[in-house]
Amino acid sequence: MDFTLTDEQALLRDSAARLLRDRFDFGRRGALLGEGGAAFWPDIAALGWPALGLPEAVGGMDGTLVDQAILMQELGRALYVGPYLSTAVTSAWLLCSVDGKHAESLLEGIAAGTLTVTLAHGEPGGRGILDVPGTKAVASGPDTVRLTGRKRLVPDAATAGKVVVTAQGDGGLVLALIDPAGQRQDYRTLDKGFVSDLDLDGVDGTVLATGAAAEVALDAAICATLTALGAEAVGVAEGALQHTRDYVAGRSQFGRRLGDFQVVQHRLADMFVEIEQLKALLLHALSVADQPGPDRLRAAVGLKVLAGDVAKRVAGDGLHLHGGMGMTEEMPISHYYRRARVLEAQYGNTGYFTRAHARGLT
Amino acid sequence: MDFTLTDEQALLRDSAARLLRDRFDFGRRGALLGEGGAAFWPDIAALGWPALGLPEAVGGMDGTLVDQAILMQELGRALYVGPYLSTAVTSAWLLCSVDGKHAESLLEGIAAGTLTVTLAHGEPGGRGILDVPGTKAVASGPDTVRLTGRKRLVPDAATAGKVVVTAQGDGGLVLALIDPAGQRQDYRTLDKGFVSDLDLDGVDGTVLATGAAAEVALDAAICATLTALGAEAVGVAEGALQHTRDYVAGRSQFGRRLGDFQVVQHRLADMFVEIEQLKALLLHALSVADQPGPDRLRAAVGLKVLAGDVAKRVAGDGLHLHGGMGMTEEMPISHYYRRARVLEAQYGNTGYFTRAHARGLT
Amino acid sequence: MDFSLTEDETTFRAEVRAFLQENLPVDIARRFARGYHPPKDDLKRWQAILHRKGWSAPHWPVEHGGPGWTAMQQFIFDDECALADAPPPSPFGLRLVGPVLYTFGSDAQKAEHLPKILSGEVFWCQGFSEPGAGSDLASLVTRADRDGDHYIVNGHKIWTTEAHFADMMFCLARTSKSDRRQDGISFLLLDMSDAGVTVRPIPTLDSGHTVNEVFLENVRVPATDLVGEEGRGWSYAKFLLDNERTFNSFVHRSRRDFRRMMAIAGAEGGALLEDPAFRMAAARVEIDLKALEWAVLRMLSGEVPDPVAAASALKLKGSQIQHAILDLAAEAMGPEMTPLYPDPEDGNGGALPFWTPDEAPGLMAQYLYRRAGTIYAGTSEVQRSIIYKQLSRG
Amino acid sequence: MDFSLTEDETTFRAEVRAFLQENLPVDIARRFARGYHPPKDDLKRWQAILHRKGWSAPHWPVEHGGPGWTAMQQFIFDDECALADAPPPSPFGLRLVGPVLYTFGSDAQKAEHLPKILSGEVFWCQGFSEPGAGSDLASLVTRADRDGDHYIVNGHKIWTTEAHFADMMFCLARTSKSDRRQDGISFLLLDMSDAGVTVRPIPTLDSGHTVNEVFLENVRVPATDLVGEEGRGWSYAKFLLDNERTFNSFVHRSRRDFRRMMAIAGAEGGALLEDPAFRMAAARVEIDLKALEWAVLRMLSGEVPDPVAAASALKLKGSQIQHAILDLAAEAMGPEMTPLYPDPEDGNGGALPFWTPDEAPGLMAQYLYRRAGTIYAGTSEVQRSIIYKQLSRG
Repeated sequence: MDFTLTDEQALLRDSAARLLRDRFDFGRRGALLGEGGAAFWPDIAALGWPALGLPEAVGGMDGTLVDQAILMQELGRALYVGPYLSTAVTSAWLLCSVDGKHAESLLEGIAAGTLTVTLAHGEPGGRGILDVPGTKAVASGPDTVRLTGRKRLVPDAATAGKVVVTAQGDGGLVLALIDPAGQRQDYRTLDKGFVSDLDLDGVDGTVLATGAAAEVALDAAICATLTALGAEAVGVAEGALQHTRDYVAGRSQFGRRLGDFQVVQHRLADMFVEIEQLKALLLHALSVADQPGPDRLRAAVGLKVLAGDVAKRVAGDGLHLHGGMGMTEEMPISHYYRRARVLEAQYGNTGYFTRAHARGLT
Repeated sequence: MDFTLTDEQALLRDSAARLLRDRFDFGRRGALLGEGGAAFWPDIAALGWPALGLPEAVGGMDGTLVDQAILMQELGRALYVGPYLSTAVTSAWLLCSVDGKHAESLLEGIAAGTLTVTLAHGEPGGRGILDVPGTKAVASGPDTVRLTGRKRLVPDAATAGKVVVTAQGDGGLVLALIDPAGQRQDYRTLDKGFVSDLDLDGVDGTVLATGAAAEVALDAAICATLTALGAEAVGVAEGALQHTRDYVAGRSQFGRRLGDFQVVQHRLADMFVEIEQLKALLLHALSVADQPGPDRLRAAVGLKVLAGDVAKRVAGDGLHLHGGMGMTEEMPISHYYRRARVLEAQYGNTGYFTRAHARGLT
Repeated sequence: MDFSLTEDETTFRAEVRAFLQENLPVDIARRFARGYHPPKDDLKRWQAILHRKGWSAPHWPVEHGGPGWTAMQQFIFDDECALADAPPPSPFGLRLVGPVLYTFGSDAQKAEHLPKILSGEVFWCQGFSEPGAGSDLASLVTRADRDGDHYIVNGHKIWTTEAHFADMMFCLARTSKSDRRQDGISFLLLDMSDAGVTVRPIPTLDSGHTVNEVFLENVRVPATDLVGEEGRGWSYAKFLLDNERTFNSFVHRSRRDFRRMMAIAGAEGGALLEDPAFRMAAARVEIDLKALEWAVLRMLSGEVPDPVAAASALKLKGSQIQHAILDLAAEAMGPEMTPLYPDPEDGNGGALPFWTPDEAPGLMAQYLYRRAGTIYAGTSEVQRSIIYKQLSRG
Repeated sequence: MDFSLTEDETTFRAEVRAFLQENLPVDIARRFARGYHPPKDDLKRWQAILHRKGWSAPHWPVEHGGPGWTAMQQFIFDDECALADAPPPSPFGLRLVGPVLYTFGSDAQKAEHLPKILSGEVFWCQGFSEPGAGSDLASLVTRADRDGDHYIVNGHKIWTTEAHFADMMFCLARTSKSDRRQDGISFLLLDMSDAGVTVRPIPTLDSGHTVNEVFLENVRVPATDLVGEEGRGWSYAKFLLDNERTFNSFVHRSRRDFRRMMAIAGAEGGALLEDPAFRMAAARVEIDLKALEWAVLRMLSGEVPDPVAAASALKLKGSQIQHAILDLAAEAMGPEMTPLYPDPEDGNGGALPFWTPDEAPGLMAQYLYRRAGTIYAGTSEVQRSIIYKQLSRG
């Protein structure tokens, strides 16, 4: 084992951090996010980040989930909002596990930075990404299905070029490709993310995969998504810790800097300890990222549990240590906290994934 | 509502505290407990404490569970070990709910301080006091049953004059009275308490109550026991806090008194907060103590949950704040901790009672 | 000890409940139940209704317009109001400045302000905190310089809840320099419509508008609006803050929130409410909440050996329990907690997403806003220090 | 990054496992599995077996008798030993004083002591803590006064684990006065059979005998038993403590304890193991434990930006996880955790109660003894202060 970053990985980390600092700094972030979900995408596409985890055959850079995790960590630290996760992680891992020309041409678009794709999987009343979809798929042509159902909290659908829908067909799970037009409502999450509801009322979709093949592809997408979220959580928590450390170093109460109070110091230390744990578990999940099977899913699920807990706790402690100032829109910590709070609940909350993990406990 | 102690109650509290300080101080405690479980009982009997909660008709003082709780609190603070709870609370409340001359004469003995009685209810593999007993009772005479089964962790049976056994008969629950002789093994608990296993291999017992009447009596005993344990936990936790406060005020590290460190101060404050909560919930349980029914049981169960948690946490924090010294037999805190740790598990642990409480949640 | 409610108290609870049923406007209750901050108009209407009944200031002495209730009656009243989703009146007039005025104010001040506080005609806000003086209030720098029969007030207040709709502000300002930071501070009443008062909203993490900055530039305050003696404002502020702390257990609101949390967990087939682990977590919080309720009753009964430490304990534990309940509610809501829902009661708020669960809007706005529970009115750290100070004496 | 175990490492694990299966005496493993402190004879026998194989000091350099393993091999070895219930060797010789001696000791000291540490012939104990110097080690007062070619040592050491069966002690004593408390301290080796050495047991809350007080009265220590330079003992002690901290994650033991906890919960029909809430709590701890395992691997790989803070984090989190696992085990045991069970392996311990569950004896002895996990080798508070110091630099 060797946990050293390769030169390329170190370069990726540093250049990502630099770009985000320069072009997506906290001052500019609000404005960029007001413009819409993909406002910052051209920058990301220009750097080739969407191609990072894709095979060379489709124009990708043949990277691994490790590379994507390095990037997600920096995106988390910068409180990035946009379709990187949904397109370059969730959809890309799904499409890479699917055979056929459709998937290939979609991957080429993603790698080129000209196409964003999202997965429409969650449904109203659903608890998380491991749920079985209730949307129905009925064959409507040699290569198409008619889809009926409701998709909820679909990330980045407003700006996506294509949407992959999960549904139940006669032969089990169906992955079908649709255009994101139609009955769609776009809205925002607490952390300024972009999500949509899709009302699928007999929409025709192109079949990407069915049955066992579809399950394999969905499993790959789920594992990659949860692991990348874990990496993002590391960045979010580290960002929250750093902002808090700097704040308490500058802020005075009762004639002393907040950072001089022992209880403040020790709380920061606890935040550090939690982050160390999360970083370590991320390594575990990455270590099995290219080995499909129950161990990979179990590692990804465990990581999501810890990521949600740690991000929520660290950002919550940071918020508290900021006192009243932390409650304002103006302070980055309030945004770290909201991102952490949403991250914990996205794709299934800590309770949901702890239950899933507990089922496999032996 | 009026939570002021009556003059009699304040007198009881003060005189109990004084007697325990004088005769059951920490230095003498070890020796007294080496002598056997009832070594301190003559002092207690002489003061009439066993008569406290009993009706005047049997020679009691017509007190209530409030009076017994006041005493239990002081017993907890003094780390008392002995048959007060098993005799004067558990057995007395059970016997007061049972008709007939047997119960009356037993109560007279208890009130006079000449008899200790214990309830043999728990069994091997059992999880707590709400379990249904597996011991069998078969009629063997007009007023007697033959008992077959195993009783585990029976408190103070080694010194008890009589034992009330719970068992299953044809008509449901049976409460039967036996002598504590026979197949018995005595041993100690971690907190120096006295317990016994009873191997009932066809022992004859006198029937005290059966069926619904037995259930009512057992319910009274359970509620009183759990509530009194809650009161004891208050005393244990307060004692642990006080010893810890005094210790950190005297002990120096890094050139400062331990009590000057903010993290130490705040941890003591948290201990105080937990105790305040427990004291308040004890009032709630006491407020319904003489009203049989599901609300009383629910209050007693909730109190046991909080009592176990608070005693364990407060004594554990106190232990930690004592540093290495806390690990020694010599320091009272190590005994508070063991008492707290046993109290949490006795009659069913926090998980057991939280499950029971959760079942009734609406 | 006597645990029984008097017959009066049982009757009283029924009376309050009946009154609320008949008089609390359903639209006000519905809006408040959502969890968003109540609009001024709701607060005003509801207080006027209470005032007509003589119930607008439960904790005030009879001579100043209070109903003459016992502490237990006040507890019952607050409890019934919370369970009926009646918005608690804005605290700044009734809970905070009112008692200061009837205790330390001049006859003229009493005559002018108390009736309008009772009736809800005049809304107040509190000008204590400043950018450099949060938990450490004594480091405030706002100045009030005497100029004839006026003070000229200059300063910058922050975290001023409801300043955007308040008519009056009570504030602390320095009237003289002193070695002891607590000295030389005065307690002034100030008209928000005065020249030189500028209110700027502080957008908060719940995406709502509740708190503000208030800039005071050469605001002329008549000397008759000084409360008590010049330079003794710190002691009046301490009196006020001690009053405030006693009432910061959040117990009534938390009882209501617990009920709402259980409703969320029971919605949609009650999947989570049937989950044994969730039930255990909820049971554990219910036990804490019951203990908190009795801790408040104990406080009201006056039977606590150390009321200062006990009040801090209530605030500390109360804010923890509040968080624990809202955390369970968020857990029960699952991924549906993540959207930024517009207030369905606010015509300008925009459309709700398709398939929004009934209980979802407002939950997270409330959740995020209540994060301040461990900060305002003395952070948890300040409370712990108060408690230790008391403990180390004992 | 490369996550794959080398082929060597996979082979190595199999080799260690096979060796343990063949060579670990079953009675030693059975005794150790109980959770009581292992008797000296077990430690001695087992270390002799390891020594014959050349495996008694995995972390020592080859030139001093180590096997030349990588950090990863050491991890695998410790892990397999824990899973096989092999008692870890007494740390005082191998983990603590050994590295000090081969780094700072004289040739004569190396030649005399290292072989006997390797073989387990000589047992050591650590004379650092004193009644007035626990976490704050620099305030120690034991004196070593030079007298010709000897030091005369006087002092009172406390918390001396295994002193009652140790042959040698390494200790800190003041050889001169100095303004800086850390100066003037020397690092001495001392024969426990010397005149003037008195060992008195400290009965601990687990009712076992592990730690002691050691009284040193005019003990004559040859000057050749001074390690390194006089007065520089503090730096050697810091070297030793830093080594110790790195290894205090308790990860291997906790993995074993987790397995035992699951066995307890699954016993008697697995009532608790089937309980969803208990399973969730266990799953949550398993996740923490897995993270801890990878945190140790990360540390071993040398890829941590701040190894000082990371080592403190491992100690802090490791002790928390250890408690959490033992708490779950106690919960699983139910009321059966309350008796003071005699060690069934100890002929003089007395009879077990009727119907004692197999897994019960030893659990609480271990539980209570391990409460010291947050205290020794730097309390959790000391670790947090170390971490903050590093953080505030970064």
